[in-house]
Amino acid sequence: MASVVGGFLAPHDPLMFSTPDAAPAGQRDAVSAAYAELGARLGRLDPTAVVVIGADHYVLFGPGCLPQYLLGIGDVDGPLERLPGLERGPMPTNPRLAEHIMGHGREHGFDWAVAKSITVDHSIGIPYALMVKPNGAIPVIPVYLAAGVEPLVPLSRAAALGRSIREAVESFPGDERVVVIGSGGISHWVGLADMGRVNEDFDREVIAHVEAGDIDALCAYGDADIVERGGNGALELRNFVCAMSAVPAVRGELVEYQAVPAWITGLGFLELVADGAAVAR
Amino acid sequence: MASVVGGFLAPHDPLMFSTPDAAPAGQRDAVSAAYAELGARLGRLDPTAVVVIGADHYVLFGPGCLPQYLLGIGDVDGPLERLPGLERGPMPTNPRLAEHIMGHGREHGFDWAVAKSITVDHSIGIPYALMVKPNGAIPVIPVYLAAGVEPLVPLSRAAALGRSIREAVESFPGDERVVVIGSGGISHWVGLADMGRVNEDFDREVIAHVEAGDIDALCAYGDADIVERGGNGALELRNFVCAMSAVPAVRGELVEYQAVPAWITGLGFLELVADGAAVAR
Amino acid sequence: MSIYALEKALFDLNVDRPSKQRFRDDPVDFCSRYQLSDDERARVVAFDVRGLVDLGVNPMLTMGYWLELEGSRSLGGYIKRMRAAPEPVGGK
Amino acid sequence: MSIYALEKALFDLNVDRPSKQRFRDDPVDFCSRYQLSDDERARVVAFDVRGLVDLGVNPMLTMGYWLELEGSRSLGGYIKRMRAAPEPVGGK
Ligand SMILES: [Fe+3]
Ligand SMILES: [Fe+3]
Repeated sequence: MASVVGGFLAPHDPLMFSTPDAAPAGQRDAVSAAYAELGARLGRLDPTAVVVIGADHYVLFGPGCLPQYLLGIGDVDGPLERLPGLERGPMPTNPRLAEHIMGHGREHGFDWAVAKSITVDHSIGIPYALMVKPNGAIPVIPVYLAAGVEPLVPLSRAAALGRSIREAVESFPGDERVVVIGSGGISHWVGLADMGRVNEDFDREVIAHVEAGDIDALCAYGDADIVERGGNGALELRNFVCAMSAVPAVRGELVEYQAVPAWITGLGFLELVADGAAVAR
Repeated sequence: MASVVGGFLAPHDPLMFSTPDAAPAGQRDAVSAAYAELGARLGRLDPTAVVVIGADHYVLFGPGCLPQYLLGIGDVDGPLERLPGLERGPMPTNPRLAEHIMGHGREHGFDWAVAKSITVDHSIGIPYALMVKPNGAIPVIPVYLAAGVEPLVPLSRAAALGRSIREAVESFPGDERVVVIGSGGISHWVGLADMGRVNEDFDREVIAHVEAGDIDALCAYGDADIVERGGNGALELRNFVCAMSAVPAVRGELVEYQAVPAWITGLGFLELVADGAAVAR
Repeated sequence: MSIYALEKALFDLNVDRPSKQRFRDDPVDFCSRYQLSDDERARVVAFDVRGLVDLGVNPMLTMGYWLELEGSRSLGGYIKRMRAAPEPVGGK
Repeated sequence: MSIYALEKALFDLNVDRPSKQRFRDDPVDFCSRYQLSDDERARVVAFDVRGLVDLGVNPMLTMGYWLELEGSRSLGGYIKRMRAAPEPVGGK
């Protein structure tokens, strides 16, 4: 039976690429090591496909069509942004599995918008480059949630969507082993006057909820409260609860946390461990 | 209480504007008179807002983001296409009502994609120009269904969405009188070798179902059957069932039908009469 | 290679002004920006709309790019082309 | 006139190459293509990102257009501008 065998939460901070030297060497090294560790753990899960849940930063979808959530069912390439050290190009795909997730969702009340061709942005391109690609040509299935552009998808709906992804995978004929990555920073103020502020208290609180697998606690945050304490960037918590909900009986394991004001973000790296499964190590 | 006070089904054939003289004068006159009659009936319903349900013709939404259904909640202008005799410009809107339809829908399982600014295409621009605008500055709320670009929204889902629009209107504080227009040709083959064929038998069958208010019969058509008998353009039946479902206890009244091969389309003009209400005449 | 690449190329030719100009200037070069097979590229360049629809391209896209870019820009010409056999171009 | 017109103008400046060029050539003329008030237009032309965010524009758009088009193209400059008071431009 196809199943979701695990997942990860990881940031997608473009400043790691555009101004790598702005951060202290210790933090830089810790962040590099964290991506490498997550990538290694991902490889040991031996996935046949990776669903990466990103957030549009108002560059992919314009004011003429803003979807609540979107699935890439066809060609995928990217990332859109030209960032030093980040290669741009086509990514391997699994259209049959992607179409199955679409169809299963639509039969169960999730009217996925879809992309037949998509050039993903850095929110999918960075975790793909640092965690997936080093493990070989594993197909990627991109998902975008309305996490940065109003009207936002509600946290509870993001969680329901994650469950739908899991149920879809579990009803797919075959032996797919699917890993889900929720892509997002924790506290960060993007384009606001507080840009550069990081709120470690908030970040640690979020991390504790992830470790406990407490999706309900995360869904209980109000958006105004998130923006107040974690900045508009922390609205990407949607991607976390969606990914967590896709992993059966999830609990989180913290791999690394770095508060990096120079990169304007609290960076959390977690593995989402399925069921009572042993942590892949 | 706000309510849906009635509706209409009308075509949006651009050839009426680009090659008016291709059709025989008798048909041309009948079609003009039908739009005028529908416009007059619409005016007598004294609407405060008009929801127009159109179909993307693969010019508004690209392969990077194809929504199942979309609502215009902000600025509206158009039409996009430059057609002789069809003015282009901003249209009056009612953002509060549009946002209410969005919010109500999302609370009830309809995850509307939205447009904050949209330049509508001819599928909304033509009925607007010929039926709404002559009655003054009545706000328009554009809806788009995936009726021409795969993956299509299922007919039954289009019907459910229409019911959701009705329930949303009925829960809106105030005295709005909403009219719903389902925009679409009946049989037409768009861009296919059979372009120019019209299947009057199929068209009359569809019209009979509309007259009877038999949404279930319309939803029972398979897409392959629709394309076989009515062409790919007849997939716009989605717009019909959505509009019908938005009108309480609907029955249809045929105002005009013209099979016009020169304009490649079977053109049906119907009023959707609400409840046991007297036909506005 | 993929119906999606073909559909993206034709969508761009329908709605994107710079893409239309690039195609007018050099259709083969325009096509090189998409992951098309030789056969697919040849059909796009030759306005083989019948062959493209047979491959699965949405006919609104083939009609739109014909009307925008084919020499005659005529609907009659398009229908005639649709009713003829597809071009027997080969290639991978 | 409408936050949506403002957001559309800034979105186009973020992603659309011809729009960027038009803005570089003549920012007032670029703005004339959108239904903006005099005050809104003045803030767009003056890169008054703080004022625009206060009006409700998504800050990813203000940041993006600053980095694409403002002379310095620097994030530090953007943050400094965000922390200053908005321009006191008037107009309807
Ligand atoms: Fe982000
Ligand atoms: Fe149509």
